[in-house]
Amino acid sequence: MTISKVVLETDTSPVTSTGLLDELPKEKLAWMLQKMCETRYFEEKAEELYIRGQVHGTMHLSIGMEAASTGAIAALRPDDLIIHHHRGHGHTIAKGADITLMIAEFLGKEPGYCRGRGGSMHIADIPGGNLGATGVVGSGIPTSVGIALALQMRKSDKVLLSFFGDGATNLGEFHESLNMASVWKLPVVFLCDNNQYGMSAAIKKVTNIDRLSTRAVSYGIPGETTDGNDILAVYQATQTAIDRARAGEGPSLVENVTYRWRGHSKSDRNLYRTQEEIDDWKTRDPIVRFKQVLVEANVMTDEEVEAVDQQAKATIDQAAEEAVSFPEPSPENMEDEVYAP
Amino acid sequence: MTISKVVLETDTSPVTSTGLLDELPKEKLAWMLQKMCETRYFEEKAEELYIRGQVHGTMHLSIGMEAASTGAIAALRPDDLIIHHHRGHGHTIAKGADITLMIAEFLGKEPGYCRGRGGSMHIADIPGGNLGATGVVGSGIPTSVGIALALQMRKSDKVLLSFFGDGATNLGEFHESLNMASVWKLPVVFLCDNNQYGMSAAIKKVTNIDRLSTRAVSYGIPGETTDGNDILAVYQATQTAIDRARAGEGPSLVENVTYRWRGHSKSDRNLYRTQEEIDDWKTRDPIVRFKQVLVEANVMTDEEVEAVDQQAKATIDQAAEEAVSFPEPSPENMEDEVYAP
Amino acid sequence: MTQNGNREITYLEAVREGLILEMRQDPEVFLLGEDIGIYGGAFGVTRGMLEEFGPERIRDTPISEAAIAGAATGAALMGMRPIMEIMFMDFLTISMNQLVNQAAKIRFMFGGKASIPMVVRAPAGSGTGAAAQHSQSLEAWFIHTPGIKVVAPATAADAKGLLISAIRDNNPVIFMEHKLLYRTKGDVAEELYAIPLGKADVKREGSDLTIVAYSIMVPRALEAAEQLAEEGINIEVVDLRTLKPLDEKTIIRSVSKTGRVLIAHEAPRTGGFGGELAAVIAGSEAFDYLDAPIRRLAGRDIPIPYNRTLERSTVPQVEDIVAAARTLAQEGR
Amino acid sequence: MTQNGNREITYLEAVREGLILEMRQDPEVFLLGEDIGIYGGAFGVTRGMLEEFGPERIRDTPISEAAIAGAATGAALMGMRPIMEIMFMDFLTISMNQLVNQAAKIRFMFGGKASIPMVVRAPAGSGTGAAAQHSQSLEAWFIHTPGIKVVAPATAADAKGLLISAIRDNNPVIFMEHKLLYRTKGDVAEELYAIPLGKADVKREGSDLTIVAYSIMVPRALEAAEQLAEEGINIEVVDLRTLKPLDEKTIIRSVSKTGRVLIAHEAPRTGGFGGELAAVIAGSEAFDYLDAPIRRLAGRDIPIPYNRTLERSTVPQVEDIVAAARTLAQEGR
Ligand SMILES: Cc1ncc(C[n+]2csc(CCOP(=O)(O)OP(=O)(O)O)c2C)c(N)n1
Ligand SMILES: Cc1ncc(C[n+]2csc(CCOP(=O)(O)OP(=O)(O)O)c2C)c(N)n1
Ligand SMILES: [Mg+2]
Ligand SMILES: [Mg+2]
Repeated sequence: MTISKVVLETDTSPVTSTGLLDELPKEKLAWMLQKMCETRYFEEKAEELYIRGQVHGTMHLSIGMEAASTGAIAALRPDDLIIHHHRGHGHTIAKGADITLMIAEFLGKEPGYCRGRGGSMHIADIPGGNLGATGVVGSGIPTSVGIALALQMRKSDKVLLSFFGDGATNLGEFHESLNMASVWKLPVVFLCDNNQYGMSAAIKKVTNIDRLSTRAVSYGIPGETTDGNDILAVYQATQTAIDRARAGEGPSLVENVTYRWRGHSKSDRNLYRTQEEIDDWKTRDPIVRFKQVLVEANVMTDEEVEAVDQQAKATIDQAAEEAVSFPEPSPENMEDEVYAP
Repeated sequence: MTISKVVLETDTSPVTSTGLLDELPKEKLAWMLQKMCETRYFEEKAEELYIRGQVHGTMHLSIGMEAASTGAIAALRPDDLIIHHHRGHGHTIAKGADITLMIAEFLGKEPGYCRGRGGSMHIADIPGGNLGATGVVGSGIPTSVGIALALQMRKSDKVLLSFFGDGATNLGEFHESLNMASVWKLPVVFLCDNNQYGMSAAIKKVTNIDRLSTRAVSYGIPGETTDGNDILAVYQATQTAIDRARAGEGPSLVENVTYRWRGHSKSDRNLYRTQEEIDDWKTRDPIVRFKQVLVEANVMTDEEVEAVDQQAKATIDQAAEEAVSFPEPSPENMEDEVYAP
Repeated sequence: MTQNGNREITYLEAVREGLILEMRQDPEVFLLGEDIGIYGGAFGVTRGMLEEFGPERIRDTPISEAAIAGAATGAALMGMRPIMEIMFMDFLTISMNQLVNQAAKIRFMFGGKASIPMVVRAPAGSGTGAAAQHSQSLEAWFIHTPGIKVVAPATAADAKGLLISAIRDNNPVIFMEHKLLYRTKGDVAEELYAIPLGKADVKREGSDLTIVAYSIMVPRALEAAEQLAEEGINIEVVDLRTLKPLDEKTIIRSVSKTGRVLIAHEAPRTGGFGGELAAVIAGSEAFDYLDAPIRRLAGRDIPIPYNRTLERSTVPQVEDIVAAARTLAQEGR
Repeated sequence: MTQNGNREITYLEAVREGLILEMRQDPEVFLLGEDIGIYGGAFGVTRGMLEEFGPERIRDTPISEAAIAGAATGAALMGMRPIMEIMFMDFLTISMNQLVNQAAKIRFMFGGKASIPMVVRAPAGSGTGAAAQHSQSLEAWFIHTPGIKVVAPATAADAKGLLISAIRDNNPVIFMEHKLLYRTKGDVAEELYAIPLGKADVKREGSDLTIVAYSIMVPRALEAAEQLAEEGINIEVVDLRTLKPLDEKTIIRSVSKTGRVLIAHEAPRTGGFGGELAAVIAGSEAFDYLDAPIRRLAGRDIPIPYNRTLERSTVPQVEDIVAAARTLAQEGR
């Protein structure tokens, strides 16, 4: 009789990613800081607009998670693609979106990215390689199989980053998609922004495993878990996976462990976690941390770092001011928009 | 950075499960042989009826897979439960169904298990603990989560065996269900009858892993793979998993590697596999093998073994003869059957 | 306390009260769904219930809508009475296989030898700026699925009484709760009571025109009726309450009386329940009493847009009902 | 070769021919689905295509209906023209989220800045003894989903020409193929041709009564019409071919002419497409020409049973159409 048992071996050697500071040009590092700061200020502005009653609808803030979105996208080529989800402002900004048009969409304005039809949960910038955010948890994952398939069939050397949360890994679509992408060796990297909660559900309570990257073994693909508040670690793990995808060796699963400071959305009373936990994670601010790394490694001075930060704030303020003044869409003839000619 | 790798530990030590031959009473072993033989003769009879044009509909034969169905169910208590799938004749027989009523259902007769409404793909015997076969691949798996949940909530010590094929492990419902069952520590054993093909799709081509039991790792539950043509190996692996489930420790995934001799269904021209492969697997007939084991271990004599075999044949012949004469259902008032009062 | 000894509570509170009262008296009833425990549900319906009933019966699940539906189906097959909460009706797209191929069919397919007593609580509808994937009204799919019942209450009192009946029903019941109704208030008796499924309710009597409505369209129709009353148009509002099985009798009686009928729903017009209703009326004896064509007022055939003005324009508002009813009241045949 | 230089081929061969011809001339078209390669598809539609087009474009998939639909959606979003084959329409229950929340809505939700040119080939219908989970006709769900088109050809020639148009269409199109039609034969031109979506076809002219039908109901209606012709009842058969967008004009013209209409479909009556059709007719100018109530003949409101007699009794057969049309032809208004 043969009985096979499956055993998990975890490699926790303290590989650091700070070597990247020498490899990456200063402009690139400054750009990474800039995108993180823009994301943070964008989220704060969104919250402010919301509280001021200027937004009809919902929103999901990613404050505290900026290293995961920016770090992964920083490893892409500009012509590569992303697809993402309801908590997607950071990905959209890192992919180079026009922030004025983002805020315009959030405010439901005609010049917004989706002409006010989509809102915060559905920002897409197709010419910019951002194939859009989806609001049904996990639903972008099967779509990403098709995007990557098209890349492969057309013999493109572009790669797709497919973002989703920890909660999404419990959906069937996650499973079907990772298996299919693996079997077809598609040029996609699956990026799990593990902020440790899906609404109120601690991932530890809705799965029975320590690391979501473990699930890669079900598909015979590499799985990695990073400190998702360390932008360089995220960059490095994603880069490795992108290289593999671009080389035609197929997908990987990268899990970036991070934390969301704000509630899930506005209805959240934060009863499922302690204030201490939140405060503790606030001490691990990925932006503060990256600034320190840059300054300590003498890549940038304190002043340079603060200049980037303040420039980001100015960008957001300006964008919001402009977007607020944009015109509203008209409800007429929307029937003509449903089908492509 | 943390990287998780999964390693397969295969125990190929010639530990045989033949130790079970001493443990299990002779009646039990003879019963196991009987159910395997009944399954085989049932399938041959079904095929014959089909070829003779007496059946309107489809059917899926499990000839060659009798050790997987009988071996697993043999490890159950009589009051335990099963739920299974389109290739489910063997499970139904092993769970103690009245074979006349099974054939009656296959023939679409009123006294059949489902009054001719279900057919071969949907035989259920609820009082007998057989909660039915489902024809949509994998669809019984989520249902089994609920069955096991009811057992747990009612503090029953019964256990559920949930059967499905190799192809079903690529469905999202498999993933969602195994995770949920694991998180809730439900009393269910997931049994994959891996006959190595889902229709024409070799499981090796539609997954990128060597053993489907590897997927257990994604749910933090035990996963085992057996030689599914060795009924004692199947029995033993299932028994271990049942014990665990009954003890409240939660589900397991047991994969029994076997082979179907016949085509997937009647439309199959067997173009996706070689005749040599089929012939090779025929030399590994699980029934022949179990007979040999029983005789060589002096549990039964050649004559006793053949008597069981012939009795099984007689049971099937008699059942078929009776069932053919049963009345047809009437199409009247079926609207009244759709909703429970 | 109101005149009849009832209290004014919200629709949301009425749903919660129905759940609580039935759970207190039937230990086989339990809830499962995402974030229904400590979070209290995305809309707060189950708030406080975890404390009373514990995590076994107020059961938080992973984000796994297929398995949630399967878990409910399986538990129901075993004779329990699960109530699954789907966070937004739109996500029933993920549960369809379990609901349609398993829950709805198991009884018939197994020769009537099993039943599936379960409830699917589904917050539906637009109006919250949640856009195309969080605002749908998918009742038409389920009405078309033999084996499933569909309930869509419009008032707090109905929500409570119909929910009790849905829980006690021995079949899968889709229980639609409109998100915009959650905060509306109504007179609700404190005790446990059941309103039978399959019975419509004439929410307003009138002689000139019948509006057949359900869910959010009922309060809107009532408001429209008030406005038109000032113009001397006397409108009867039939609240279907249960969409399947349908109370054809009440509809036919009303339409035969008024001779004019406007059907109103939020879901897109094409293929919506309005077509079925129109066909039922046209095929009934009420047809002979019709003084004008049967009219449908429904959602536009577009996904729900995000922007508030666009969103509002997508589904019938009070003013749309007023306009349509006014025109129809003047139409000849 | 027939008189007009065409050949007689089966509906199944016509579908295959449509696929092959379009794939030959457009490299962006490809097929994906279960067992469509060496197996040739569960019904044999794609038999032989692997040899010509290779495994990249005749792409076998795992049993993963959600991911198949997602793969098609994503590839379409990139501008390719995927054709997904679902083995049985019943399994679209697993694809619903991708089809309804992604494929159908992406264009609108993203402000019209994307399109999803894909086809979903879906063998539908009963008659093969495959029971409740393998025999459904789910068109009503998709007709009710803004963003999706629905096509349901009844003849070999239409199947080929409509499939070509569906492939070239820039939107998600559900292409229903009735399993019992696969072996029916018809006159089909050899070359590549397209029949535009959204155009019904009067398959038989008549003066006394219109039967509005699609898919398997068309040949059955035609046979019924032949039988009734012997009784002097002269029937017009309108084959819708495309269910969404609907060719209201042709229906209205025919009904206005005959003054009587019978709507026939296989799917269960309640909530079926027949309701929509009845409402469209009742709301149109044809209403004034009606000499009798609009009648629907549809499937029974039950899951499809296995036994052949039961199964047959569940959906309208030729004799049912004959009986219903005969009664209606004599009915007054
Ligand atoms: C299929 C589905 N189920 C439930 C929801 C409601 N919902 C929106 S976000 C969310 C939590 C998602 O968690 P995760 O994937 O970890 O992403 P996060 O919100 O933490 O970024 C839930 C349950 C949804 N949108 N889609
Ligand atoms: C969801 C779904 N997809 C496709 C089918 C068609 N089909 C029936 S059985 C089968 C193969 C199933 O393979 P497996 O799970 O290995 O079971 P086996 O038939 O080998 O016993 C397929 C594709 C189906 N019934 N359900
Ligand atoms: Mg999360
Ligand atoms: Mg198999």
